[in-house]
Amino acid sequence: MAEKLVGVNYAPPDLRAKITGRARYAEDFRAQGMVFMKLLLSPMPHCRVRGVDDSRARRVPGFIDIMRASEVNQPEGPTEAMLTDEPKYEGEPILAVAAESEEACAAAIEAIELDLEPLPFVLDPLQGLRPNGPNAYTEGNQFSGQDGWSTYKWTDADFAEVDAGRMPNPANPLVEWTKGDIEAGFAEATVIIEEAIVHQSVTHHPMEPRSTMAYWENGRLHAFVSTQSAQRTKMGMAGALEVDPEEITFVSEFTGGGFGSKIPGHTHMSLAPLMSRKIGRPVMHRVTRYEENYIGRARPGFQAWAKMGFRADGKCTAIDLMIVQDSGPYGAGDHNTASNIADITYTPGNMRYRGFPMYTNTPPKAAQRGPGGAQINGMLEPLIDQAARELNMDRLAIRILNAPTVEYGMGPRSQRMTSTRAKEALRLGAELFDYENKIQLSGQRNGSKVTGIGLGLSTYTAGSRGYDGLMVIRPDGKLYVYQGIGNLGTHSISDTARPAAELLGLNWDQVEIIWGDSSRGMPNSSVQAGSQTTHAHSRANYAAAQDALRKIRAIAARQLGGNANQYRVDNGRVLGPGGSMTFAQVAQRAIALGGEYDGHTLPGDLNAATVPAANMHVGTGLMGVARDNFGGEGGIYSWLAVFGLIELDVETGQFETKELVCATDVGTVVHPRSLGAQCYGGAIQGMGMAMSQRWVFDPQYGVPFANRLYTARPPSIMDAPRSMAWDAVGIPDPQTPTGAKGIGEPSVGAGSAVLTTAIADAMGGRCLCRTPLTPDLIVAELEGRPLPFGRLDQHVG
Amino acid sequence: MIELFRRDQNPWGQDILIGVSWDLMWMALVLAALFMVGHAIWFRSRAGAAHAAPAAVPPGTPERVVRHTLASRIFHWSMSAAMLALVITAFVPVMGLEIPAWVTIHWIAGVALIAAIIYHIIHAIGWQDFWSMMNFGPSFFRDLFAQTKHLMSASAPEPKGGKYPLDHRLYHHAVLVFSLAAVVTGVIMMMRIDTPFFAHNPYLLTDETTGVVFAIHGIAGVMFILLIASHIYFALRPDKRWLFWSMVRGWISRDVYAEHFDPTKWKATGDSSRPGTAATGALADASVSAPKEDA
Amino acid sequence: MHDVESVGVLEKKYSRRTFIKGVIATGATVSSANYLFRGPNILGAATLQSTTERLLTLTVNGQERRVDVLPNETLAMTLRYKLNLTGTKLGCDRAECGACTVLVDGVNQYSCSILTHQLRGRSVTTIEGLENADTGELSVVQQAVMDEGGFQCAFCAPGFVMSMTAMVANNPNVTREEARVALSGNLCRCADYDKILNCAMRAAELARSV
Amino acid sequence: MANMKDMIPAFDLVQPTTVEDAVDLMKDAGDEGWVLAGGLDTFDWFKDRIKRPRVVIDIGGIEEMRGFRDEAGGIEIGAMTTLTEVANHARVRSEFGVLATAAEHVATPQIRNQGTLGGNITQDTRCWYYRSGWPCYRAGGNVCYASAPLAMNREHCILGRSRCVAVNPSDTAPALIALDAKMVVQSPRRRLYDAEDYFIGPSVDITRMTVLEPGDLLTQVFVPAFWANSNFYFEKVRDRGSWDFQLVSVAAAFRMSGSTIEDARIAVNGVAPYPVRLDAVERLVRGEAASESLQNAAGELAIQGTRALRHNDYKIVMMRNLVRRAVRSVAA
Repeated sequence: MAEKLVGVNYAPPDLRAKITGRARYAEDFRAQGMVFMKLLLSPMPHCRVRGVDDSRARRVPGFIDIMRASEVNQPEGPTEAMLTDEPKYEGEPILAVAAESEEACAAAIEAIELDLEPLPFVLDPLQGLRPNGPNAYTEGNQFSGQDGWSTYKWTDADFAEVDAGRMPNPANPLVEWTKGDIEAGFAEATVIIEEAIVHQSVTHHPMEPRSTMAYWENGRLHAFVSTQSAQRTKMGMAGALEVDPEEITFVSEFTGGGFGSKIPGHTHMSLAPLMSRKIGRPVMHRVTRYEENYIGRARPGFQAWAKMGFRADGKCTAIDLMIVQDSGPYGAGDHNTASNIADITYTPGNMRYRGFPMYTNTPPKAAQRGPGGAQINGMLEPLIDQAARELNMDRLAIRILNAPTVEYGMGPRSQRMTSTRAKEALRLGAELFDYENKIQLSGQRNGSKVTGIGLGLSTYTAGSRGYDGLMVIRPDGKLYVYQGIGNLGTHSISDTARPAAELLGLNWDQVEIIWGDSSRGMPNSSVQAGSQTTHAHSRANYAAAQDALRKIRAIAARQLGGNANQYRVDNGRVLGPGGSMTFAQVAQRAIALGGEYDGHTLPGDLNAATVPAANMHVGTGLMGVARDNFGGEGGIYSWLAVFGLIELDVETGQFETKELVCATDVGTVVHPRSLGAQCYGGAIQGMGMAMSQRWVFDPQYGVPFANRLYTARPPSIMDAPRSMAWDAVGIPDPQTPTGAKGIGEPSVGAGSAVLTTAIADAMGGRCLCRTPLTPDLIVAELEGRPLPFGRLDQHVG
Repeated sequence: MIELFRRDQNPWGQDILIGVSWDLMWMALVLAALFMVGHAIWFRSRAGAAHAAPAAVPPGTPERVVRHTLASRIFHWSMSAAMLALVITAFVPVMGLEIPAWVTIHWIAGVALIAAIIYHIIHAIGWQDFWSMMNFGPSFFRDLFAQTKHLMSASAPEPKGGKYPLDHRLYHHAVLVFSLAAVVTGVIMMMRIDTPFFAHNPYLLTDETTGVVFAIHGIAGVMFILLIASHIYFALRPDKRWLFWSMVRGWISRDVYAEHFDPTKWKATGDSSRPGTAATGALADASVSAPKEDA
Repeated sequence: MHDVESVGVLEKKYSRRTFIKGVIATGATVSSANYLFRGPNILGAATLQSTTERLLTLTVNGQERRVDVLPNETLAMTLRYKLNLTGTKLGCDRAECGACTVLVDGVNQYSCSILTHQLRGRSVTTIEGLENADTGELSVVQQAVMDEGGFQCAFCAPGFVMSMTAMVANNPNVTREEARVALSGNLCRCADYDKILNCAMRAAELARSV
Repeated sequence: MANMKDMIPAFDLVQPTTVEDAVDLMKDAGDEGWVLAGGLDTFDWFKDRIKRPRVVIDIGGIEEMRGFRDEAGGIEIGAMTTLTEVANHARVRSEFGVLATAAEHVATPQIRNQGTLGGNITQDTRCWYYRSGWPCYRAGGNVCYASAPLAMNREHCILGRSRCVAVNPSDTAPALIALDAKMVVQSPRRRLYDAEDYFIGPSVDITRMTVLEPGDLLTQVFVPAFWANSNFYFEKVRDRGSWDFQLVSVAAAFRMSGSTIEDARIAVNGVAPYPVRLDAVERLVRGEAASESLQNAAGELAIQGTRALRHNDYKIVMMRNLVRRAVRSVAA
């Protein structure tokens, strides 16, 4: 029997390279004659470049050339360009300089004299809504493709409500949806909880800054890129450079994290190729951490009001949610997702959502692991506890009661899910955490330390459908799986091949994963985001494996006689009534047969992008290639229930997370260790958001100060929980052949929730309802000191 | 190369003025020293120069002619103390010698100076010969001409003036201009530090305007190095020492009055509050008349 | 003799009192010879030649490497761009992430925050130097990571592995809590800290059994 | 001139091997010189291209500035001794535990492996306005950005402000004050400073954190035996368990006679531009037992005269609580 691959731990095939220094990330590539490129970043949060005097720069020894905004595509409306003459945030790239060395780049950039006209800027989106508040763009603060720019403001009366601590009722919300009857919902409620909420923006700060190296050779671009996705990023780069994708050799073997900031690559990855084309030399664009802070994206912050009604039995009957979102200069969609996730997590049946995405002159926002969901789960969970407290209900019971089943439809269109095991996850987690006993410790004081129990529920998308799988069994008897997805550390490149390999009855050492280099063939793939990949590409590879299996059996039947269906595969052999063949023999046979067997003919429904990839391997062995036609209906969402115990020191406001327990619904578990790592890692990221990571601007000059790691404060190993445990419900998703869903996203909101609820619990139920919950805020609250800033102020700390 | 101003980049990378260069302080000190040495040499070279004969003293001129009332002396000395404190706290730290809490001393001295100035203005307008000091009419230019002539030519005697001779008036006006400049800019600067008077706010003015304010304050301060140095120099010079004593005691002797003043322009009065002035000791008289002998 | 020329700017600036021409002229002997000469002792006179001759011999992963190094060059830059040892990563270049951690005489340090010229006479070990060059055998720490399936994106991994290497060398009986402290100078944004600690404990276990 | 960061501008490097030569080189270099010790503060300035010395004097090769020397009256620690060495040194651990503990709380292991005791106490403030290269008072300009009405000053001072509101970031400084250590400064004249006098506030010189002027070199730290084996307390409150500077820290030494505090030295950091010795609190607790009322009185006395900026009111209560806890540590 071949080994079992699904649900079994293994060392990913790229691990050895990662710990011996052989793994090459974008900045590790070199080319003959390589020169460097650096960016000149805007010193002002909003300005117009009136003039650039580069005469002194051009005399710097080693200087090669400058690239200006006029040389790159300038899209209309609030869309990011690679370089701009009207920077919308402090740190936006104005121009790029190439020189023989980085030192020369730096010296040349310093020698450039800029003539800048400062323009009004807005940092706090709520300030931008004030009647005479500043706008992020000179043209206004709202943009639509049809009507162009306009200006949207609230009234003084609205702000009187805001200033009085109430939810305002502004006219013409920018986004609005309702479901059910919200009035009736609140009328039915015994308890109504209403809070104003602030969630800060958080820079992604993946470990690897988004460096790029590029050169052109005989009209062909060779690009070495830091990106989450691979094949899709290649397509994006081809679009940005207006070249044929097949004229790009795209390399992204390893990526040092992205968390949503490098999904289809990123805007500035195309600068090195452009500069290289301009100067005819290989160009290394080494992005520094400082630059990463600016061009590296951030999660949008929220200023929100939530009103939730609960029946006497604890059932949530209505949610009225309103979010003002810091969209940065180029927009973000988090708030919409947040509204849907609030609905699906607490199943009120009656809900109104009003959204106000506001452009600001702060670094650009983008999806960050659980975008929208992480913010809203982290911020609403303490409100659930407030309701439980007022109703004198158990905190777990109220969550189980309100958690959805598969019957509940999400959002205004009541979208149904393929599977929903939220209640099961909560029960599993409670068992693992020993909730019954641990909850007794809540509020217990030991010296200056108080125990707080945190719990929360979080969900996010976990799959997508319709991509292509490509694999070849070569005459060496091994299965070569060609992956078009990226390799940002989630182990998807190998995890998604395991169900396929298992289907083909192969041991893991008979499987080779090919990834990260488009010259070796990348089938049409999903972007590596939204926790889609485990679902999407275990399906796509499964489809390709089914195709391969069909062909193997057909060849066996042809060769050995009998009915193809009577043949089975095991240990790299196909066996059946006529005897057996090795895969090596099958591969040779496939090459001899040609046609569909070795890829000479391809299925007609393949994506156009897969065809060239498949063509690279025509005739090399038995090809399994197929589109994921498994179909399915409804959204694919995974769930994470989280439990935690903290000890809060009431004299210092510091706390230590003693325990963390994650229980997840991800359908079938493909790779347990990796799943656990996703649960913990995401949770700790969420905890970092809740407790330390920040986003601070000087209001006078609009300049961010949390612009490096020690001021941005991502969580360190000392901040991680002292003990951690996880488990999975393990009920397969019925709509996917592998049963597996993704998990990356929901863990972030869960981690945030476990701290926001635990801290509130340790503080006797008081919800500060803002993040990050740093020692200063906690100790000030405990000592009854006034908040040093406005209740809804953003970007402070 | 001496730099006149200090410039820097504001947080947006724009070039801004932040104040005067401290090279100017050293320059002022050097200039003050050069002036003193130059003046001493010049004065010696004019040893045999013409002198106007002592004026005929009108009958009834008291033995002790009151030159500075107690009120104006109090003003003068309190202002001097404030000025000295200001200049010392301003420049000594720049020279590298530490004065703990110099900013606090500086602004308190500044406030004292402002108080003294306000007192002085009221007192001058209400009780002193304000208009003779502020006279910029034809006589001012006549005096200016005569004084210039005296400086240019050894044969032209120093013209005699009223109570406030031209050089005193010019000095006063210079002090007035620079102290007002220093005070006005100083008050604006106080908004950037912790004082009981203002809510601290560095952003009331733009970066560039702030730089101009600091530069004016700095220029005024540097000018005070020159003014104070020359003032002390003259006060200590033997030929002018009577002036110093007059600011200490308030009066000058009849002889000094006759020698240095034109009784038609300044009608001498005695100290009505002290009828016995004539009986003051000989030592004082000797001191007062000493310049005459030296000269 | 290339005395005055090779001394360049420094010669003019400090006058001959502060260094020794003989040392500079003899080049290769400088690092050991400076104690032999009278007058002010300057460690590594090659530094004094920095404006012209910057060749330096570094011991990296047990090998002597001759390399041309600027006075203002950090070890991370020398490793990555001069010696092509790209396993050492630059995550922040500010001693704030630990991805660039290497061993200097067995002690873990941030290679982004040390000048290469400060390493004269010292031995540097990078991630590339852990594997047995002849047998390909992994070090105990590397083996532990393989056993435990450590790391996600692994951009931090070289740094963590170097810190773990120093840690197990110092104390193979390390507790999980001590390991946490020993590794607290390395940041993992994937926050795979639990698995990293598993690797650390496994590494200590392997180290004890060696 | 456009903004650029992350590349160290060129400089000449000199590597003296004796204190005498170092001081000599420093004198020659004058304002254009820069002393490189552990480099953690230095490279930050260099990489931000804000400080651009022409000459860097690397004192890492001066053996006489490294290590420990047992002396009759105490222990002398070379300024270039690394923080790891300080934290691990047997005698420091056993007799002057507060210093070892403070050294253990500095940043991260790698920083402690490289950072030196001298560098830790002599380092510059981390006020982010100042460190961003803004022309503030401390940088020779004419404004304090951090104390503007809406400025971000959560990590700034509550005591000792004088135009500048920055704080001293050192962990070991308060411990050395609690131990009544002496700083040995060579320039080339050799001077001794009491630890608390080594640090100066902006009212004395707004551009410096310590008495060191260009040409001065801190060579040794002498820890007298007087406070050896006292009851020590050290605590540092910070946002993250690693890397971060203190929000507020406290270091204290108590000489006990039974349950009575015979003598005490207490210092806090993170609250002023210099580490603050709490003489008044020391006087208060002397001769008393560390009862709850004494703990509270000590805390209240400690925060007298504090004044918050917009965002740092919390430091007042944090400082009070830490002083309380320090006294509580010797409660019966």
